Amino acid sequence: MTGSNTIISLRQIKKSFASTEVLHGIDLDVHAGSHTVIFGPSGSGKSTVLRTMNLLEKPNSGSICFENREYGPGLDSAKLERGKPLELRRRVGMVFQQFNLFPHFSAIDNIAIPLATVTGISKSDARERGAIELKKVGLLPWAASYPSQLSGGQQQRVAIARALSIDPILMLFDEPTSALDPELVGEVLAVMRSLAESGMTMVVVTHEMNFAKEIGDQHIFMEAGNIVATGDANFFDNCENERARQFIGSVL
Amino acid sequence: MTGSNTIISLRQIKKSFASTEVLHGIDLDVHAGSHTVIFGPSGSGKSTVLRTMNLLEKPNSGSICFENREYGPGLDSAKLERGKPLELRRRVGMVFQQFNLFPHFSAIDNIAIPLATVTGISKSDARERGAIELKKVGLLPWAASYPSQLSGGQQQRVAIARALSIDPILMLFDEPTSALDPELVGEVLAVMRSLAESGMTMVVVTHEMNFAKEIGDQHIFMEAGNIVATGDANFFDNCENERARQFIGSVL
Amino acid sequence: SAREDTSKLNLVKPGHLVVGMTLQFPPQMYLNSAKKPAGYDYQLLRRLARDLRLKLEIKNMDFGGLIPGLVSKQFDLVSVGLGKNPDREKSILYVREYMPYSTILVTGKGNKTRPTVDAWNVAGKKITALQGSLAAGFVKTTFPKATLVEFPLQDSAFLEVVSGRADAIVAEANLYGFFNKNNPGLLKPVAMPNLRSYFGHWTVQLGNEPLKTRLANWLCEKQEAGIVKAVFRQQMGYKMPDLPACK
Amino acid sequence: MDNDLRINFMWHLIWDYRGELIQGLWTAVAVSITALFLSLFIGLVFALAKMSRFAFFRGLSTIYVNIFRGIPALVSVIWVYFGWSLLFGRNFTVYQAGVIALTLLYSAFFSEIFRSALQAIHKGQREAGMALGMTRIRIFRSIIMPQGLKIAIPNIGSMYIGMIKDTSTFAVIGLAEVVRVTQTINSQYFQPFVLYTAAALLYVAIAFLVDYIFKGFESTITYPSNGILYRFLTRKKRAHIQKLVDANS
Amino acid sequence: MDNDLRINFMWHLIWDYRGELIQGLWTAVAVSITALFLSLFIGLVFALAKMSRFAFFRGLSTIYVNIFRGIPALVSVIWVYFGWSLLFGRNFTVYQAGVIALTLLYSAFFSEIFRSALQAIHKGQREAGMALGMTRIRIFRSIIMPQGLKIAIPNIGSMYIGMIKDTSTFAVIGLAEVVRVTQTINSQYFQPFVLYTAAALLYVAIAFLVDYIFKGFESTITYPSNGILYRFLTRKKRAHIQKLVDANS
Ligand SMILES: Nc1ncnc2c1ncn2[C@@H]1O[C@H](COP(=O)(O)OP(=O)(O)OP(=O)(O)O)[C@@H](O)[C@H]1O
Ligand SMILES: Nc1ncnc2c1ncn2[C@@H]1O[C@H](COP(=O)(O)OP(=O)(O)OP(=O)(O)O)[C@@H](O)[C@H]1O
Ligand SMILES: [Mg+2]
Ligand SMILES: [Mg+2]
Repeated sequence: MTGSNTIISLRQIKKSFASTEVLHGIDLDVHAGSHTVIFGPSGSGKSTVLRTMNLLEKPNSGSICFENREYGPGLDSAKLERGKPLELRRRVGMVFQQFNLFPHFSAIDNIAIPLATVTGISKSDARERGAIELKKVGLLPWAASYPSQLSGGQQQRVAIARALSIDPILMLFDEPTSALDPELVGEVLAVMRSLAESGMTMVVVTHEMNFAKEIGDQHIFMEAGNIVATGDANFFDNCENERARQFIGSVL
Repeated sequence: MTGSNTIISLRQIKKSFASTEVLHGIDLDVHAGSHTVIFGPSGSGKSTVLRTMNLLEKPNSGSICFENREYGPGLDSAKLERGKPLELRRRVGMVFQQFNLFPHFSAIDNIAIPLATVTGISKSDARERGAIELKKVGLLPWAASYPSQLSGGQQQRVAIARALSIDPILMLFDEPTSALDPELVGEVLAVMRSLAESGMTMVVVTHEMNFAKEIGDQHIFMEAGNIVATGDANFFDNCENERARQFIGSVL
Repeated sequence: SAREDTSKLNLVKPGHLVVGMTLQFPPQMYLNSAKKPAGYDYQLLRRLARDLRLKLEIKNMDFGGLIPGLVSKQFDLVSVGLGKNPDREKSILYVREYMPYSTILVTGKGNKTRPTVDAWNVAGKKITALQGSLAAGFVKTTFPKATLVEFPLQDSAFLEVVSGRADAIVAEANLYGFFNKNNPGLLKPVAMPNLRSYFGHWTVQLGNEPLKTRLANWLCEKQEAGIVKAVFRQQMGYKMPDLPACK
Repeated sequence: MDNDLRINFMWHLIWDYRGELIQGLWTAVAVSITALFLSLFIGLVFALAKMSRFAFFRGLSTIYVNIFRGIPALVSVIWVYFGWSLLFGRNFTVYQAGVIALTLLYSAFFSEIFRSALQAIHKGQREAGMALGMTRIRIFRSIIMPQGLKIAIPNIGSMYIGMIKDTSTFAVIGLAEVVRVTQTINSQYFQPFVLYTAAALLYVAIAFLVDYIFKGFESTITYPSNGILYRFLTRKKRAHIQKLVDANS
Repeated sequence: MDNDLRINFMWHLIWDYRGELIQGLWTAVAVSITALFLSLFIGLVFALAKMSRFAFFRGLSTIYVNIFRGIPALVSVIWVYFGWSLLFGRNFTVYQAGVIALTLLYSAFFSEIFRSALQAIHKGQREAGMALGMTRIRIFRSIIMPQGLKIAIPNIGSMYIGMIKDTSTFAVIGLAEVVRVTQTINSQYFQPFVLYTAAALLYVAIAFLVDYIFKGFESTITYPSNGILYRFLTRKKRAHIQKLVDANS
């Protein structure tokens, strides 16, 4: 069911809030080292798909396969061992639109405290790792600063460093730049770009079409809870789906 | 000092918060029917300039001339009669980045209640005017909706209708689209565009460079509390200031 | 008879006699089933007001409010059977004795302590009393080795014994009688002679000598005419011990 | 201690004296409601003082709040009822003294509640009003206060329950509220449990009721509201808006 | 009315009995502090119950809160001290009964305070913890609770002042706190104004002190904090971070 190089695959994922179904059966494979971009109008279900991938949302039906484990309600055909959500989440990093840094921890502790509790290493070791991650995103000098003392772009870079600290094999980004001042977008995209170049598998929901075009090798256009168009790296240049073309036009 | 067709002019405006000076002496003339665009990096003082224009910020020194009245601390050279802030504000409309609709009033009452208290007309007359303004921005069917029931784009259009209801001769916009989902930006820009076409005098702070280029006939680039470059409608194509060119590049 | 001149009596409200009391001690003073003041104190006050041609006005409140009320000139008189001590006399003015009390020692039904002062005056015995009452004073003087615990509400002091936390209570005999009538079989009086008898007083505001004199005279007059005794007998249901003689 | 101690619970007393008990509850409610309105008003004044530009008013408000927040109700009512009369020769009735004492204490609490509620209103609301040319007073009345009130209402409800409870202290000046009524009945029967239970039940019942009323009030001024009361109160306005929509479209 | 009616204010009593008064204050503080910790704990449990997935726990919490919020301290302590003993034959000491009664009442209030504070934490915080693979308990302990506590602290401070004041009611079971001490002295001298003034002063003083302590505590756990206490407590951590920064750059 999952190809040898498939990291995560969604099968027939349906999700309802209260009595409204917002995902109507999503199928999606993410290959190792690939960069998947999800875009589409507001409310189409992009975030919900992404959140389903690390089980922040529990699907009502369908199955998620990740590292030979099955999650979610599952399908009859599936034969894999079932996994616990924590196992999956400890291998998947996520970056949110609103950063969601912990305001009561300094930048380095935003990385170190979760890392220590999740991996069981000492706080002091976790801080050493934190320093390394902060350095990668160029924020080592701000290690002792609290989120409220950082600019939006800096906060999002800390959030990325934090997500990377648990050594994920898959990174999820949900509109990582849309809460930023236009000028600060660049610094975050730069970090994401170098992450993509380093071979990290990424799924990105974004409205930054230029960036999407540049890094994306799998493009997913969603509308009203369905994937209505998919394509490879050339999707933007020769997209056949009219709605997708129209949407790209309005946002670009 | 002010040309015959000058609606508002700022002279040597300085403004400090606590002990930090954030505007270092701004001079700016806005002509009737013109569309002034202010842009520049975050923190450069764009909002402060705009807010000074309707005296939401009181300058520490310098003078504002509007309709033959002088506001602010004033300059020695000025000879005009002094005006009261309320007089100015009742002739100037302002639209904020965060919309700032009143959450406890329906869309029509967001327009009608302030209108009634400011002009002294009856609530019922004010609602009639409200209905007309809502129609102009295409929101008449939502007259009874509360802000929380409207999308961001709709809220901002109500905010514009509200500002227009007091018959301003000058409209100020402070990043009116930057709190909106990319897809909703269009509908607000469309309203602003038709307002510009109708001949309204406008001062707009925005990062939407395409829009700015399209409607702007006076461009102001600010940095660190100073106006460092100004230009006419062709500014974007033949701007000589390097910092401004660089900034436009990063945002476009 | 000619209308008496009460203008020298420093009354709070001319023509009225305002009395503070706590109508929670039947049969001495209480609210009857018609919610009207009743009891020995009230009957005495009624006669007093009639003789002085004053309109009687009762202010009924918790004991805690009576002295503040008197001191702050809200009432002319407090009628609650206050016991006298030298410290209190620095703050209020005592009129004279009108209410005889006898305090008894009351213990739990099953208590086996011998009925002698010595058997009760030992360390470790816990004896309760109404806070600030003369009964509390007697515990201090009669059973100095025992532990005194005072309660602001009379029923708390009884219940402390009922719940077994305290060994006994010193209380006025008629209050015990009343408690026992409503909660029979929980407590029993120790068969010791009355610990002490004392008299409760009317009190007026410090410095109001004219009122004190007038009231004291009236009480003496009625006492000598046997009227006080008769009212007591009728209201309290038993014979009144002799009040101190009038000079 | 003996184990055969039987207490004779005369539960029928609650029924026998229902009239007095309800009357006591009514007294408690009457005093506390009067005090509620007064202390809301005074609390608002001190909240505004605390947010004033003038250090003098801010200081005054701080002192007032800290003093009256700290004083127990018992001490407060004794001072008002007896102390005032002692110092100034002016006598308050029991009812007045209860209202004043409660008002002093709770205006201090309400001042803090209002202050935090008003400060929670985003400053963009005030600025939007100013930009439309509204006067400061108008902005406060139409924009800030209605929104602040909504935030404050749940806390006001809690505090009001506290006010009702505090009236029980006023037995000391002879206010015939629930606890004093039960004490009076108790003095005839020595049935403290039965009677204090009755008191507790009445207080709990009124607490539930107050909670219910305030929740209803809150939902009425929540926007958009589906409360029946809201729909009833705004039916004219809504009809008018509908007419305008129809006429213009 | 004649002016020769004298009032004899024996102010020296305050000084004469300073030992007893301070002792009474100490008792009030001791009882209320014990009750504070207990009711914070129980309040937190009921707050979590109220936010539980299970309707049963939510219902239980609602009932508990509404009942104990409504009962006056006087009634509560009489039930705990006397009622419990009569019904179950188990005697609490005065101190225990005071602590239990206060805990019952205030755990209900704290439950509401915690609930609103915890609900004020943006759900993104919990999600960020989950996305990092933290367990629910860890997220609560390290992320939600520290932030919730900070929001709750000013309200806890106010409530604690209320708790100290409510101990004054426990005079009825003989707890020797300030009001009872003043009543005892008063029954000897009949000097209510002097003594109640002393009580009021002590209460106000302690209210100021509590306010000061809670403000200090709040500023210590504010982030980033410049409080001396904060800097002292975190000096090792900050030195460690500095070392790491230096080593890596
Ligand atoms: N927790 C929730 N409860 C109820 N409805 C929800 C919830 N989360 C999302 N929805 C609804 O599900 C639908 C899809 O939402 P989702 O957030 O996935 O869209 P999106 O494509 O990410 O939109 P956006 O671009 O605005 O972020 C929307 O209609 C939304 O209102
Ligand atoms: N109320 C205030 N108090 C203190 N400093 C302020 C205040 N408002 C603005 N400033 C400071 O004044 C400077 C100019 O701010 P302003 O908001 O005008 O910038 P801006 O160009 O509008 O930036 P942005 O693009 O982020 O909106 C900034 O350094 C800002 O921190
Ligand atoms: Mg989304
Ligand atoms: Mg700005």
